Amino acid sequence: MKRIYMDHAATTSTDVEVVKAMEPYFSLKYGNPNSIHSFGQEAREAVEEAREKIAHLIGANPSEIVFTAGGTEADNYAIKGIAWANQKKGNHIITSKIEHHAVLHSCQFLEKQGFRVTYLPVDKYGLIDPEDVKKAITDKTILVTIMHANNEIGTIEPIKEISKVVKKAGVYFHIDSVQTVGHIPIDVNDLGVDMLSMSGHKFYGPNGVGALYLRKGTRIVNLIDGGAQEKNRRAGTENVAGIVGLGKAAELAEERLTQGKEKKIVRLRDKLIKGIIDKIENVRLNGHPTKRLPGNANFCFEFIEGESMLLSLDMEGVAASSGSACTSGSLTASHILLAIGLPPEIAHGSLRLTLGKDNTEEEIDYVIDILPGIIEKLRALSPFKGNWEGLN
Amino acid sequence: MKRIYMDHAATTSTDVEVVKAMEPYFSLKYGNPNSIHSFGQEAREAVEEAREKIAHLIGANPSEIVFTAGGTEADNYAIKGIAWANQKKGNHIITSKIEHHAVLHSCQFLEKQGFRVTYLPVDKYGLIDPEDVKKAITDKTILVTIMHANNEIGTIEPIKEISKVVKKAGVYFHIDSVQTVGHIPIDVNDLGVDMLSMSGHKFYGPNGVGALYLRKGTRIVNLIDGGAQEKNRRAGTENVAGIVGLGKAAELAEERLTQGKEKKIVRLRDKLIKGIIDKIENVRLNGHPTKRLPGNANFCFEFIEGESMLLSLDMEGVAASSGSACTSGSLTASHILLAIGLPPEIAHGSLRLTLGKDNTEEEIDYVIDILPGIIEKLRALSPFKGNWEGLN
Amino acid sequence: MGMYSDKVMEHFKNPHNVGEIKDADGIGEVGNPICGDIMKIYIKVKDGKIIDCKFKTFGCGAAIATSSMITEMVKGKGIDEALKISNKAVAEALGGLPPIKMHCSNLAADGLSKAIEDYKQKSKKK
Amino acid sequence: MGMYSDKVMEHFKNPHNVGEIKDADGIGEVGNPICGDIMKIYIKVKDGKIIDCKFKTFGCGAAIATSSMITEMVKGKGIDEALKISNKAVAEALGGLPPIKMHCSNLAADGLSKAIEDYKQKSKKK
Ligand SMILES: Cc1ncc(COP(=O)(O)O)c(C=O)c1O
Ligand SMILES: Cc1ncc(COP(=O)(O)O)c(C=O)c1O
Repeated sequence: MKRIYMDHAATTSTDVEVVKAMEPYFSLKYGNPNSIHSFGQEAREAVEEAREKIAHLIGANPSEIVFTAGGTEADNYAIKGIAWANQKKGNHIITSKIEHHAVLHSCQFLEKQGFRVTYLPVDKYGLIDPEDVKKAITDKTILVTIMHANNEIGTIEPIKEISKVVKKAGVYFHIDSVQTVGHIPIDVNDLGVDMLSMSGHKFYGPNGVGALYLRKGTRIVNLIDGGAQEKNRRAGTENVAGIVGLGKAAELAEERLTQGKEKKIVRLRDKLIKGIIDKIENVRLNGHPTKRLPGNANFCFEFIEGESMLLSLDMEGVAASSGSACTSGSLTASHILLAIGLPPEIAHGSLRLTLGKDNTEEEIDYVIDILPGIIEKLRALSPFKGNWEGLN
Repeated sequence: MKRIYMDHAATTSTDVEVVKAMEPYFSLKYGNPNSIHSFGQEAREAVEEAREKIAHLIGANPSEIVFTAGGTEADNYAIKGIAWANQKKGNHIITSKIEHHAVLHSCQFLEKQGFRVTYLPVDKYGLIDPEDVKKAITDKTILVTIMHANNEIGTIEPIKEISKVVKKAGVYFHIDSVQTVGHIPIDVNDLGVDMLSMSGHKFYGPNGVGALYLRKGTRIVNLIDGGAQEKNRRAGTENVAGIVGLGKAAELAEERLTQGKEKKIVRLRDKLIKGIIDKIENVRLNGHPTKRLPGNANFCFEFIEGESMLLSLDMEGVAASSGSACTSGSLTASHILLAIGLPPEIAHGSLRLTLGKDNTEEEIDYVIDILPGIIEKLRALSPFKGNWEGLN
Repeated sequence: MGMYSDKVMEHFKNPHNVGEIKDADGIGEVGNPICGDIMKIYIKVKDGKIIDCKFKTFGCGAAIATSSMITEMVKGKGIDEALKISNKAVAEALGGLPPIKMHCSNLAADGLSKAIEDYKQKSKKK
Repeated sequence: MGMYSDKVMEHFKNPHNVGEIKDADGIGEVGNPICGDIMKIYIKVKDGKIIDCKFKTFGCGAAIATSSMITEMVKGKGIDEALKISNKAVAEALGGLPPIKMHCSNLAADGLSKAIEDYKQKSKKK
């Protein structure tokens, strides 16, 4: 059976060119970049070259890039680091209700340490209102952290507009760009952000490596203490091969963006959305119709539950994801779907199909073809028929 | 020119078998282990298999292994996590003066947060006295963190003896085993420790991946918050390939240890030490003569400085390291060499040669052969001749 | 490979006894839409024996498979015997469930108990 | 490749003017053993011109190369001209130094200044 991967928001395959770039740094050029000898110096060069590529992709200066072990660490570092470094100035942080757990749980950790956090609401599309940010800022606010685009429903937030109100108030602004870096054009100066998190495995780089863009002059305390690596900003022997892979992934992403390759993905996504909405009843699209990530399609199918859809799709060779409780290891449906106003029983019936650079027209056709049958079969098992009657 | 690598304490090459084991998890089996579909499930299996191998190497239960991005993160997690989780019980931590910066700087971070830290002295060999640990414990002590073996001078600490006094006091005991895992036999129950840090790139695994052994029931707060990965103990999409590599490295290390392969390294090390001490004047061996890591040889050559030795050796194809200020990016000589009582000017003249599994007898002969000439040449440049006269 | 045992997947793929029993002697409903699981178990009883059992389930793979499994397990059993079937027994009959599913989606035996209770209530009234 | 420029490595490999001048007209010592750098610069002066310059250095590659470089730079220069040589100029003549070395091992010009000062003091006494 052909396997079709439509879960690119969860992780992407590592590009074969990326793997090729990494390979010499395992068993051949394996020096520690902090060593003076030639083994060390060749590793050091590779790390700095990668730093330049990452910086270039987002319009930053190489010295403003700090390598991390992924998006989660970058988020933790930005949020906790700013809080610890600026607590004399204030103890208030602003974020939204639809952030990734890496951000939400970092904020909750800080709440236990005595910080105060405002969780802004979103509209039915998942959009944050810059006016709400403005109203939430007090003289104790030290950080605003908002995601660039949502991992589940794909909505792209109005970062530039939010930046205006945040910068006017003289507050640090961090964005979680894990879902956008490499997928849409980004310029940190144009966006007006002080910090930006990214993660390699979301744009065809390796797992376990990411970066935090840290604008020059930003007051921050380390999350991971130890050696003097990364100019004393992030300790630990550098993941040389991983960093080289991240750099290569950035280079390839920049090429694709320059060539407008994401347009093909947008076209396939729109075809997928139309095909599903047209062929299936009691379905809704989640997220914004146009302000959304190129590859993201997210639906709720009423009267059935998400995991059962995933299993059924997997049996037909299609890899997808869902915001149902059962797929997250928690007991409640996705906080994101609840935040856009969906009742829990509907949120449990969500299906996320996220396309990548290698998905084909045929694959889209196949999914549009098989999905109606799957939904029908599962609905036949459901105690709800065309309405939620009987639901207490 | 043949290149000879004798800096295995800094980092090791990734074993080609490890790289082979990792390869499928980049571009083929690239799923996110948290995904329900088949791509995710095959990644999940690989992660759990690696966990079993790591656990087996150190006599732990797989559920007690938490993957991290390396030794530094594991140290930070253990120390900060225990401190935050147990601050109601007490605010006192005990460590030593010769710990790695990952431990020392984590402790210093906690001091800024209001914790109190005792830094125990060591004797001239770098040994910690269990009696000193006992005396330092108060009813406010919540953690003792001591390194298993020192990264610079190779001294192996009396962990079992220290454990006895720590456990008697009902205090958590963490050891930094970054330099020992895979190099000497380890059993966490025999040693009597609650936590143990390891790092892949120190035993022929990949960079950027490590683990913390966390004894069941240990009260700890997360360092990195976010998703529910690693049973809610360490967030972030798993570095699948890296974890698989770490597992394979553990498996190979266990094989070598079972076969007693480290004995060859000990023999070469002792030959190297004897050769150098016999042929060069005004040199001393640092660390304990027998209680030391199989691969570690560390010397001080008087009247010359470490970096100049490294450059000279590098010109002859030999990769080594030093505890001189110039090689660490700091302004003072290694805190470890100072802690064993060396005056700074002598500490600056240190040279560390750390052997690995692939070093040969010929390589040892070569180093013994060329080193006297290098030392002689550098001493000819030195204003000090056979004594430190004139040094103010 | 996969999070579920083969037996679970078998029942998920081809669930047994799906449907309602129009003139059921007992109906049991368990679950919670917040959790994403609602099971409805229908039984038909004759001479103290369960002669038919059907289900409808809104829920994950484990919820569907356990529902299907219990309908098989009870057929022909006396109601007292049927009451003894535990959620754990259902999971075991399926070759085990992932730990995370043991508490949340493994409710079919509770649904059956409720259906039997409902039957008992109804019989009393008669 | 490498942390140092080719020029630095050249001077490190084959340092110029190593040694002491027994009857030096001025000697300058800079550096700090705590830092791991001590330079001794010896000069011979004739008619206000530096006619010979030698060094001995305990220190890293940068310390040795800058010492070697300055001994080359000053030979034949008038002492006032020689005093104008800055540490920065020495680093530049070497094709640059790594940033971390700019402040700590780049002291040769200071050593030379001290040697010239020493010479001036001694000449006054004569
Ligand atoms: C929006 C967002 N933030 C953060 C993360 C965490 O990134 P990582 O898994 O690399 O730690 C993810 C993905 O998991 C994400 O989608
Ligand atoms: C004793 C010791 N602890 C901790 C570390 C840090 O490990 P890593 O570089 O993997 O973060 C090292 C090596 O750098 C070490 O030698």
